[in-house]
Amino acid sequence: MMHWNDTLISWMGAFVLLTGFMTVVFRRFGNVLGCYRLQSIGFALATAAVGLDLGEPHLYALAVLSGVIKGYLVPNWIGGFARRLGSRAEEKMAVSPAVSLFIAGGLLLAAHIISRTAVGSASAKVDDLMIALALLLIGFFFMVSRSHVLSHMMGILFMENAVTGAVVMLSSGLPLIVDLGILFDVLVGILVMSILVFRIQGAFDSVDTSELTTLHG
Amino acid sequence: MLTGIAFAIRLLIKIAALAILAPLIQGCIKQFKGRLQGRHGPRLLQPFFDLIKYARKEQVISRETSWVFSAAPLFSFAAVLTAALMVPWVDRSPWPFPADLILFVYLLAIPRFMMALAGLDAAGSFGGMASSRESAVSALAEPVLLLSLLTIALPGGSLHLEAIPVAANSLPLAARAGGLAAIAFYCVVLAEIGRIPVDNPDTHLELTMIHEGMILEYSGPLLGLLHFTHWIKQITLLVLLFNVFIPIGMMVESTGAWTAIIFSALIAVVTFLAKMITAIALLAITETWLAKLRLFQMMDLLGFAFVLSITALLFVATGV
Amino acid sequence: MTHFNAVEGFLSIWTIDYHIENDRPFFGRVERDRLFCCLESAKSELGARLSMLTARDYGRMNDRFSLLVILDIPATTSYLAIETPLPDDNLTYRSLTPLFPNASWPEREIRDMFGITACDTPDTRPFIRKGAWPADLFPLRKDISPHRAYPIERVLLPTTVVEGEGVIEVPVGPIHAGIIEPGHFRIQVIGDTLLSLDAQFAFCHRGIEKLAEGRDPLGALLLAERQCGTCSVSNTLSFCLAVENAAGISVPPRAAYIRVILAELERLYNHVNDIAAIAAGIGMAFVTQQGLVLKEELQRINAGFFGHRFLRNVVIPGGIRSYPGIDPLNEMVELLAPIVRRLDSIVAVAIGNSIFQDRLENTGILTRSNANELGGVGPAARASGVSIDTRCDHPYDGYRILPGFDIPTRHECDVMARFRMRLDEIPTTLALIEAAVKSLPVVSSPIAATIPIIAPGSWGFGATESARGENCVFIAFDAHGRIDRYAVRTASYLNWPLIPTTVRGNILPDFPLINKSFELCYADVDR
Amino acid sequence: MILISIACVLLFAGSISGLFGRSFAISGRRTGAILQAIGCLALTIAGYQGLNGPGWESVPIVLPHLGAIAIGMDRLTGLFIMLLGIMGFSTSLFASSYLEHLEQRWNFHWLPILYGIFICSMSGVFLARHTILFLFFWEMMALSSFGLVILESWQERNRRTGFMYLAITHLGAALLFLGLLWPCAKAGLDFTFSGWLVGIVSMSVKARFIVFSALLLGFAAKAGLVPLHVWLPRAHPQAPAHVSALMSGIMIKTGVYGMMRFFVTVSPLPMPAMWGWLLLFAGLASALLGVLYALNEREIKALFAYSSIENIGIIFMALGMGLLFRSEGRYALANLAFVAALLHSANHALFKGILFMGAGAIQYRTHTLNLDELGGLARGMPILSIMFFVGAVAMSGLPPSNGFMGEWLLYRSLIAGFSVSHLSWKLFLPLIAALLALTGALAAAAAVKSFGCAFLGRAKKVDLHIAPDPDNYMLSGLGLPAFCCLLLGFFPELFSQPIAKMIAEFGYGPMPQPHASLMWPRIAGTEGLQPLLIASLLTVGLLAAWVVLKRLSYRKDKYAAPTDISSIEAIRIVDTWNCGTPLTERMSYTGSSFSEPFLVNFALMFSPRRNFRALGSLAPLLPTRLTYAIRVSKVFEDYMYRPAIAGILAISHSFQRLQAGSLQGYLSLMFFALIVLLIAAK
Repeated sequence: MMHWNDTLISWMGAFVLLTGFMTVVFRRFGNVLGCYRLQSIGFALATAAVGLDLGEPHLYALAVLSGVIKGYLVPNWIGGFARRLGSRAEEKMAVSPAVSLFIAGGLLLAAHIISRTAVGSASAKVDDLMIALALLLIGFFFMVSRSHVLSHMMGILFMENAVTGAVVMLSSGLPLIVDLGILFDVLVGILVMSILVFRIQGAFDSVDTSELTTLHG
Repeated sequence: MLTGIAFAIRLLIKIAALAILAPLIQGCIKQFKGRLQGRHGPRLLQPFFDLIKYARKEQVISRETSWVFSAAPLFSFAAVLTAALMVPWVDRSPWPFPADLILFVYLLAIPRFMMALAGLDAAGSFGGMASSRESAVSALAEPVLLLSLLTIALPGGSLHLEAIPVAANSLPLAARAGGLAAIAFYCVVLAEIGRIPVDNPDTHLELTMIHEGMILEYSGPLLGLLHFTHWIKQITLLVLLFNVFIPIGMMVESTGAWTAIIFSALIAVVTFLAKMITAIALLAITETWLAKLRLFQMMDLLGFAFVLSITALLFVATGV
Repeated sequence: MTHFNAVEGFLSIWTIDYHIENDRPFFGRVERDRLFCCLESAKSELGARLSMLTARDYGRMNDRFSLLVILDIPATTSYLAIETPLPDDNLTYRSLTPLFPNASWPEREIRDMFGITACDTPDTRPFIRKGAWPADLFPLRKDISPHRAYPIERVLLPTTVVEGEGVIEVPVGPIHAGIIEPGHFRIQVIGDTLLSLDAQFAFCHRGIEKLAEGRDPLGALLLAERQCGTCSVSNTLSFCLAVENAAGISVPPRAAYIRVILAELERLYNHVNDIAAIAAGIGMAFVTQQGLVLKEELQRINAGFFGHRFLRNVVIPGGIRSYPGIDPLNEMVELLAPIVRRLDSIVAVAIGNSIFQDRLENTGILTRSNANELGGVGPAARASGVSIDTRCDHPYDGYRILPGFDIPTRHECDVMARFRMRLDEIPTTLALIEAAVKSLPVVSSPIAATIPIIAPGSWGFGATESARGENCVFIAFDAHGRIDRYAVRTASYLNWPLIPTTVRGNILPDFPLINKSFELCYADVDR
Repeated sequence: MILISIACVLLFAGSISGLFGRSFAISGRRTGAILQAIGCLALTIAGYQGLNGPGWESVPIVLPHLGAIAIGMDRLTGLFIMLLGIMGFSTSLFASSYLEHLEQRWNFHWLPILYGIFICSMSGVFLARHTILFLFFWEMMALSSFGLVILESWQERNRRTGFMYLAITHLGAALLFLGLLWPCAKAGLDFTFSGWLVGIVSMSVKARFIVFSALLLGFAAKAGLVPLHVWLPRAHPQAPAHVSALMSGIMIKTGVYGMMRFFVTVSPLPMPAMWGWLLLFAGLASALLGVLYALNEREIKALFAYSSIENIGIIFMALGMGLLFRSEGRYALANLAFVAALLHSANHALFKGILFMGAGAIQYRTHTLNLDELGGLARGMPILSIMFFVGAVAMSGLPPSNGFMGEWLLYRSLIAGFSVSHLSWKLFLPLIAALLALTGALAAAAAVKSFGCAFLGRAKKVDLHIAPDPDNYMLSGLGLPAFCCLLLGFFPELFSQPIAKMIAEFGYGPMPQPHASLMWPRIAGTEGLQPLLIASLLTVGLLAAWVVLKRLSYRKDKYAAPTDISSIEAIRIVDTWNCGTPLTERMSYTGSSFSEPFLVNFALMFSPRRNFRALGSLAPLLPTRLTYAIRVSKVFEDYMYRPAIAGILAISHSFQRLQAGSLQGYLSLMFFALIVLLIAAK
């Protein structure tokens, strides 16, 4: 019988993977944002569970901090910002949702193979690494398959989530200051990107990158 | 001889329970859904009254129909009943009965096949429309149904439905694979029993019907039989969902002291009822919370369920 | 006044004789053979929109029939009526459909009811006649009694089939599974892909126009009120405006404000109902049920303050019959605000649901050019970027005096735009009600002007904005002050032809949703 | 041996009527067909004996250089001969009436001749124990079926189809020549099967790979495995229905027979797992593509032809599973998979026979096979519809039909692969099982489409009054396989036990126990189906519901006078609900409309291009004419064959340029050739 926080970690792993799959299905920005919110909360819970498992109090702090920032502040921020841009449904999906789903499944398989060769198939960390790697790849695929600038931003956020998740799962977290640094970095990144997006919209009347194919002086 | 009699008694008890619970659950879902929407909702026993009403009505049959029309409800009923008897309800002791998982999935395909034919039989476009939609939806649902159950059954090595929980020997829902497979299975259950977001059971709007479209031409006792069949299918799938993924409280083997058996049976029945209440709440909330998906976005929902069950399979295959 | 001069110049060129009076539509008489060219020029020079096309039977020996075209000249606040006498031996005219595609239905109807044929029209099928009376009998002619019964046959009109292997037809209606009015939609589909739609109506034609003939205005009022349930106020108001127009009177200020309140109350409960109906179209039961609760509350307010759930029996020619007084009306305004707030919270649930968004967005796109060419009106047209609203374009009653209000438009053109359009209009409606109640004079002035004896042969025209768009009434009186011709053209009649252009290429299960996003009235066509 | 000779004599006797011209063939149609049917009966008995009893081998002729031309009978041959016999018997009976509507053709007399040769050559393929003889019969079979396919050769399209068939079948045969004769040559020009075996054992791994690849391609081309399937959906619908039934039922199974004979029974050789995976995935691709294209077909016979590709895919999946298990040394499971392959071969032969003959009967009565034009036949042809229904149920693999029993075994063996501790096995095999379920559901949809659009609803362009049930000959031709389908559904061990014995005789592992029908109650701890139990439960449920309903339906109305007949049976016949409008035949669902949701869902596969036009002067608003057309792409034809053919044509064109006609040109060519030769010879 697994210990209950093992179960929690295991569940949260499955849960964040689920949110990863959901992101590629949804055409609509609001849903993607919702997925990000859920995923961040899932990661925060997993972090807390790992902290409990290892008795590392700084992981609790990280869990609370990242839960609040990435599960509440950042999505709200981006949501308001999307409303101001007046973005509607993401209509131009290069790949249909069903096909993207199967591609995401394939990425999971690839992640499994990579993580097996990386950690060795006997290690218990295989699955955790696999999930994190799969989320990273799915985030990247998400960026590739969409043309909206906001989606690109979301893709980066997903990848960041995956990276921090992998760090926590694999090495029980770096010193708190490093994690905080990463968090801060993300916040600044979003700030810069959001300013850029407004500039792009001002200049081109569109934030669809598939229309931004010619260079402007 | 003794096992034969015991088997017959168990069979009869199960049939009686089906006859009572299947309409009752339908009534509960409708009532609860009504409450959630701010209505009073129909009476809990309304499905029984409906059945009695249908039994008393005369039959109105289209002149365009052939033998398929009358045969389809009978075939569907027989298949669904057989499938329903295969699913363990309160006890996990071996059932002297081919409770094979693949057989179960294929038995559930019989009503779809027959009703799709019956929909085409009356020569109207609504029936045909519903048949073609049902075929398209079920084609996507069937692999997920099989795969999500397989992910739970495979590690144990047995494909017998009552052996699945025993083989897993713990709470499948607690593991990653079990959780993902349960979500996938629930998506398929929604599609199979024609509930929102796949089909709207309350509509008779001509152009959006799936299940209601196929039974549009039926009336009187045959319509009653079809509804009853559908309710049996509904309760069977719900029981399967809960008993496979949360096999808590089920009776294991009827050996030991007299009182112990009675006690465990009592516990099993109570947990069973609790599971059913949860199922009712789950369905009613889902139906109130969601709206009907666009017809061709069903592909996305079922594809999502399929990928989830593949992921579950990956976890199972790697043995975590 | 330059627009005014332009119209006058136009009339002087094309017409035999013309009249220009204040507060009445411009009127001109045009020869039959010049009619098409005249309208062509009106369309290109004045930007005219076809508002109404009908015919008259004067019942005399010579020059018995004439064709009546009423145009909306958007640049002016007035309409332009053009009458064309037809020779008795040759009741034909050149079809106006190539010019105004929305003339197709009235042309078919005129052929059924008067036996006046449009030449070269693309659609030669009957419109009203469904085999219920012989083909050589024309009910709106004066020599036909309204009280004759004919054996009814069940006949469906032929439809344009889509050529191609495997294409099938889906008939929807006239008898539906739900409690819906009788309309027949013949849909050509391949699988679930909708290829074309043919809408057929008038399965329950009641002959209201015929029944009104020979009645006095108060007698015909009952008919106008009961033509349709949900547009009762608007239809009555149009009727009263037409009668007042013919009599040359205007209503007292109190009546004018109360009429605005009534019209807006009607709009309010209709919009709430339409919002619930759209949610029902995608099976979103919670929003549907809650929306219907609000609609019921609004209708109870109607009944409580004006005595009728559909606001009947209040508007009469010359003014209104009664009203509850200022204090109760203030109380009513306070009751409305919380209902609208609750509506907002319910709608927020719907709009926040991604399935809801997915179903509504990009579904049933009514392009702006289609809406323009087919002369769409009301929220449906405004949701496609056509800024058209009778309350602004041709203000009547209290709308003339109330301070300016904004008419929102949207540009997404889809079901979601039509859904949001109704939401957008509700604040305007509330503001109008509030402003009307505030401006209501306290002094006890009369609430209805007396209708003088109407001059023989005079006619009037009235147009109001209902929840679905512009409703028009044309009334002509005979020598005894009784109604000689009562012609109605409602918003539904103009907007129904929009739907086939909207649904093409959508999937079949979305058709009910698109239909509900227009939420048009069948009874207004089967009048 | 004697039975085989009798069969051959009778089959040729039946063909004699064709030898004396068309008019004689017409008058001798029935006699000839019945003679051939009796011949097939003899084949059935011979096959039954072979399947159950000891085999035999005999050498009728000994030729110089080629050695003893042997024929022989063992269980494997017996199985296929028996199937051929059953199906031949049914098709001959069927043909005795069915051929009537073909009598107007100028080349009618060729039909019985080619048909006799066709059956004989197929039995020759199964019986041959000598590679040259095998290849001789193989070619005979190809040529006679080619003749049957191009009988309607006055149409250019048909001739092209025929030549395409001939081209692919010859390509396959050429590969078979390589794969069969090279090992024999290695073994010192011993052309018997045992000589082939000796040769293959002595070959290097690389050479063996080439031999097996050649054999696989040759047999797969005959079986119609994707991507070598393109000929099948064109050739099968074009032949007369009874010939299509034999081609789909038996002829493509010669590929399966060849695989079993040369891949599975080669005892000492360990086959690498690669072959298993290859067959498994090729089979899966065939199954999925076949059923998807079947769904999209509007012609019944073409639909069934694609369904044959699907079923061949399923059979090859089972073969692949068998080879996979063997490569792991799991012989018991491998044997189970082979049983699945052979049982499904038998099942497919039976139900596809019903379906093709049913299509023939439809064509015989209505002169069309277009599902968009048919409909409502079930009321005129109730018996035919019931038989067709049995076929459709078996095609969908629903219990308790024989189709389910075969597929169930395949599922079992796929899922049993989970016990092998390779990740790829654990991951891919359950996934393939799920895709097999997808195939099954799609096959059910295709069956609904074929049965529903032809027999139910309303006819679109066909006058139903001229479509009563066909005569007893045709019905009995369909009835025999229909009966066999049900019989095998209830008692699959009738076939599976001898097949299991046969597999066990290959010498690997224990005898598989595929079905245990009559276990009551279940023996504790066993996994398995009890088909008879399922069937009886289904029947009990059915009967119970029926009895209750009958009681309710015949309840007397208490308000009506007792003499009123209508009051006794409380059933009222009315029009179909059509929203208050009269029902027209345009409202009955067509095949194209039925499969439209699949086109949308699997758009990636079909890439449908729709063309909808609204015409008229006021076109988008008030169109006066509307047209619709759709074109669906076929992956392998559009992206593999067409470019390949275009490439070959381009190359040959460029070679044509060499034929410039100028003397200097030829001389310089010869000069270059000389130089190249000199360099090469150095």
